[in-house]
Amino acid sequence: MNLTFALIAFLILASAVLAATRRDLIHSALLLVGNWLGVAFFYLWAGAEFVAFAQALVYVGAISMVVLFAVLLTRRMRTELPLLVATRDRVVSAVLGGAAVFGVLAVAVLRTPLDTNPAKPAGSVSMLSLGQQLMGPQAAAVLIVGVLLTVSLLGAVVLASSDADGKEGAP
Amino acid sequence: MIATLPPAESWLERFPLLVRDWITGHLPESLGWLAVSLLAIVVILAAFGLLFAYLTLAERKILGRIQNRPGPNRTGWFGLLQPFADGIKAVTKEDVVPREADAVLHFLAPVLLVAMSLLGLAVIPFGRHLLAANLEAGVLYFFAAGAATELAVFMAGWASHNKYSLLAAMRALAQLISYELPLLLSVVPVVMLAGSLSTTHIVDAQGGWTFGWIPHWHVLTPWGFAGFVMFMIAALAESNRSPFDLPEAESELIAGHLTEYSGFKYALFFMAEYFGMCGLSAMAVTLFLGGWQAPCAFLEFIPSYVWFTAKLLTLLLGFIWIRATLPRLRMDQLTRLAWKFLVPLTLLNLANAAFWSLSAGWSGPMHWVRWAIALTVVVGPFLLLGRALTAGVAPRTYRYA
Amino acid sequence: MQDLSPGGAHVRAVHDEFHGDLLEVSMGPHHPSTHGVFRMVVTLDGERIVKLKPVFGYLHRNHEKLGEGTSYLGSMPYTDRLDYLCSMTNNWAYAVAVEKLAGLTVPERAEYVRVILAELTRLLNHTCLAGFLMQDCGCSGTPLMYAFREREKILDLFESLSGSRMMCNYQRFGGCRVDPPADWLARAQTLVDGYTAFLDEFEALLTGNEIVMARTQGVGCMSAALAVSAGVTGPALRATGVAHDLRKVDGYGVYPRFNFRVPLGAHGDVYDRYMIRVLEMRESVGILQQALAGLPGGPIMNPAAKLRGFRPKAGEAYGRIEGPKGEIGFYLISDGSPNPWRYRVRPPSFINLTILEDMCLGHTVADAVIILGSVDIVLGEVDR
Amino acid sequence: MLGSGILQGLAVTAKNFLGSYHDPARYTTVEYPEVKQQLPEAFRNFPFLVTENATDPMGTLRCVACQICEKECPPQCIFIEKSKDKKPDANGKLQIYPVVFAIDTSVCMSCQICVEVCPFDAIKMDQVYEIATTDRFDALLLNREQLAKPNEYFHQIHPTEAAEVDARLAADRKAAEEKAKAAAAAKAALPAKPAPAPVAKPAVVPPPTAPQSPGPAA
Repeated sequence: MNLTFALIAFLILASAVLAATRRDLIHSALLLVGNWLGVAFFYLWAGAEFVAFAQALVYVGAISMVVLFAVLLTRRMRTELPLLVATRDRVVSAVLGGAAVFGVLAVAVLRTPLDTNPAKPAGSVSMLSLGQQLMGPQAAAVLIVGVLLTVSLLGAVVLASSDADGKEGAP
Repeated sequence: MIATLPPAESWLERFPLLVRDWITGHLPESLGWLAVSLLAIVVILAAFGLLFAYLTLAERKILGRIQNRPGPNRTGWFGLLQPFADGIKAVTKEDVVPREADAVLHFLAPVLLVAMSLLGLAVIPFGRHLLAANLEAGVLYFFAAGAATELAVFMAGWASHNKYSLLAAMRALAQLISYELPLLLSVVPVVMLAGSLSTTHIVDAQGGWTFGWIPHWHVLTPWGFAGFVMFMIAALAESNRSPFDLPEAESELIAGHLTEYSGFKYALFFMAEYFGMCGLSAMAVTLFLGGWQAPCAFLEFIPSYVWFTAKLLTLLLGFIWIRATLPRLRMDQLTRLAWKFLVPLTLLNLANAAFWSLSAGWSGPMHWVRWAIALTVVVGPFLLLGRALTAGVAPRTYRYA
Repeated sequence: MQDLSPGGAHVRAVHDEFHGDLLEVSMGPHHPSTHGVFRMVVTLDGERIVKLKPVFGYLHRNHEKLGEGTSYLGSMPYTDRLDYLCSMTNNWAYAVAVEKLAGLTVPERAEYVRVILAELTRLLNHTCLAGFLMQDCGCSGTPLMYAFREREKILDLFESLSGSRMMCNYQRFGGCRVDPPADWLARAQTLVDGYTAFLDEFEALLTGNEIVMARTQGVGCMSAALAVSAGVTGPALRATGVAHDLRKVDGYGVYPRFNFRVPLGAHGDVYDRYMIRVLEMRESVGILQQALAGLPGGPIMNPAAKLRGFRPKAGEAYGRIEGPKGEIGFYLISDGSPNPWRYRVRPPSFINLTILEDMCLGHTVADAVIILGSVDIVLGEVDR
Repeated sequence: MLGSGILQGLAVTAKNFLGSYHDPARYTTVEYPEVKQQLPEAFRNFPFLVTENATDPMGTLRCVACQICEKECPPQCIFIEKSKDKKPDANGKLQIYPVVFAIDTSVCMSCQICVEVCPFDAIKMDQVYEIATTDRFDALLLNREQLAKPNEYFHQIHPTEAAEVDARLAADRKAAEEKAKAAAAAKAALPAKPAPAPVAKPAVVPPPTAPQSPGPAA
């Protein structure tokens, strides 16, 4: 099983590194999709079937489209993309930003009380219990996330429609 | 299995299992699981490969007959060897890759497309005992596997470096964003009522008959019928079939994302389109048409996989029939149909299904009230939203000079 | 990349920083829905058209210059090849011009036969056009095949009368080449009797179809003023509500004897153009019934007409008729020699096509295809 | 209601699907190489030269190389070279004959004008349509040997017109004989007008009551 894990880790890391270094935005976006797929494989490997499929469905199926759409709609094809010089400031700020995100995530993971007793492997979480958890104890979190997404969606609609009013005359 | 099991299953019903056991019986115990998996893969590939081959022929024949012409009839008896002639032609044709194309993506797109459209078939229960992978989240898996198909269409369009293909790629993206949502939302009521994402449970939940001849299929309930129709509309869009074949659009974009493909890669796209069509139809059968369940109690002697195949073929013929009849929608009309019509209706349908589930205990005259309410929730919004959608579009009367 | 040259005054500012790059797509000459070798250079903003430049001439074959070097009779088969769907009406328009030039009269029977053939041609052309239009809309061939099924029946009639399905070369100066025999007339009667049923079925397939209506209504609108100023004729003009039908205006031939109406549209969009054609077909069926019923006897050719050594006196003439696509006219100047000194065609589809950009601006690529389809062009006539 | 038009359309296509199995008015396809459509008598495709006698085609061509068709042919696809000498035709009369008579079928548009202008009924429209060759140059340039086809063939493909032409030619011949006889006998009487007016010829179908009547102007 460790070999599988190593392969998945390699897939995730390699696609991430490649995505970050590609000059072609579309390639980067597609590599990002590969990365997300790798994460989905990881979930599958870890036994979280539902989360894995949800990850694939949402990220590979939908988010990737949004990213690609955004890339295409900015209308800068790869030939016109200026070659950005990797200055020291850029490198430092990128590393700092990445480290900060990593730090937050690491602290969050480490501070969560997890049962890591290898003698007693956690039984696979059934979807029913997952749903009950989300609708019961965690309902507040779900609601807040939902409201946040709705607000951002509405904001996007408002932004887009104000543009459309002036520009689009045809049916 | 619920109480729908006949007391003793006929040997026809168990026939696939017997064959499987006979084959695996020749192998050592340790290789058994591998053999079973491989067997499932081989059977699905062979069965759907053949179905694909003859579906192309059937489509051309039926399209021909609908258009009052014979269709392919030169290769073999009634043109029955036509798919193989087409296959040989596709394989032996030169594979042209434009110099400017993104060679890697250009190659990957058809491969990814076929792979992804095949994956979904693993969770379809083709018969009482015919299921490749019984996953707890089977329905979710199916849609997760199918989600990447439009991504492949986008890759094909973008990698071709052709203006028409690029337009097709944009259309593919917009179409996917629009139709993934109604497709999933129309499935949610089924999952809600079955209380499970497992395809076997969903089929089992539709077992049994009232009076022995009215099956308990979801399609025979108001919410189920609405869900089925909306699922099929979204499925047409998902599988890029007419009237939603906008990425391909031969009269506008020549062949869209396929413009720069030839030979075997083109055949792969074709194959993927039919696999996708088969997969979505099979899912529709599973979710709404009772899967492999027989329509009447006395018809149970016919094996379950025959029933499944019959239902699947009926839906596929529906795809062909619709293709022969309807013109193509425009991109903005397509997205409008999705967002202003299908999404609200699927959401309402969700509420309708919830009501149906809660009112399951109503009996006597309340039974009729239940039906009346559920029908109103289906028909009312359909009429209202339909009127809003087709506002300003109506048959006209003309004056004469 | 984008020029704001003449004709682009109504184009929205192309250099719009916010909108960034525009995509210039060359649709045609090898495009499945440009109806031949026609090219549209389309500038797209997303899928929306901000500029459209029609490019003609891929099928130019010197028709008018050839006409000046060929005898009057020799140009007749060439007119078949202008609008190759409507050779009968092309023949007639040319014959009208030459008859005017030479002062020939046409026997009554020939006039009736001409009306019958012209209305059959109208049926043929409009049926095909509707089929092509729906093909452009994305139907998988079904309306087109139905249209062609009926067209074949009309072409069979043409073939058994004139010897050729499309290149009929049937009209002559002062009459018609062949007198239609009784069994031919009976076959024509059968076809005409069955045509309304076909139209009903065709309309059931398309006219009320929500997708067809959504695709065609409000698309490619043409105002009556624009249509008149651009010289648009035929169903495209009548779809804008202008009552201009040469069969009524000129009353040429024996048309004044028939009772028929001219349908008029109100919006001038693709749907109106389609519907006007369908309604015109129904009127044509009525004309055909009347013409077949009232067909008189007598000679089919004016005996004074000469075939060899035909030399009209010096002068000029313009003959026009209401072809299925609009006013098809021939302008001839004779200097008394066997060839016309000047030979000029007024092709309806070319002139109707000149305002293509005005109809397409602001619509999408998909619309441009059906707008082009609804104009009803035949490239043989556009490029000549 | 939304969808009613679509359902109506589906009904039409279903009707046509079923109709294509039993209704010949719908299913009009003729499966070409096996089944060939009955050609109408008027059908025309490429000209041929009429010979009176199948055993001696070059000796009995009706063509007298008058070159009218060459002049009138709109795409100018006919090439004729007159003979220097004269040979007796089918009637025994001495005539100029074409040494070269070639039609470039890659140029010919089958317009029938050569047939209409020919005063001797020497060139007629054929009905061949399977004319594909592997050589697009020489094989499409037909010389007089390839163009010559006997009068019986003309009778086969255009029976009505051929009968009418034969009747007219017989009448002409008779008139000519009478004229010659009269000329020999009296040399004074004015005989009937010899040649028919060309405009009269295209009347392919004679009135049903008189199937073998000569042209109206004869």
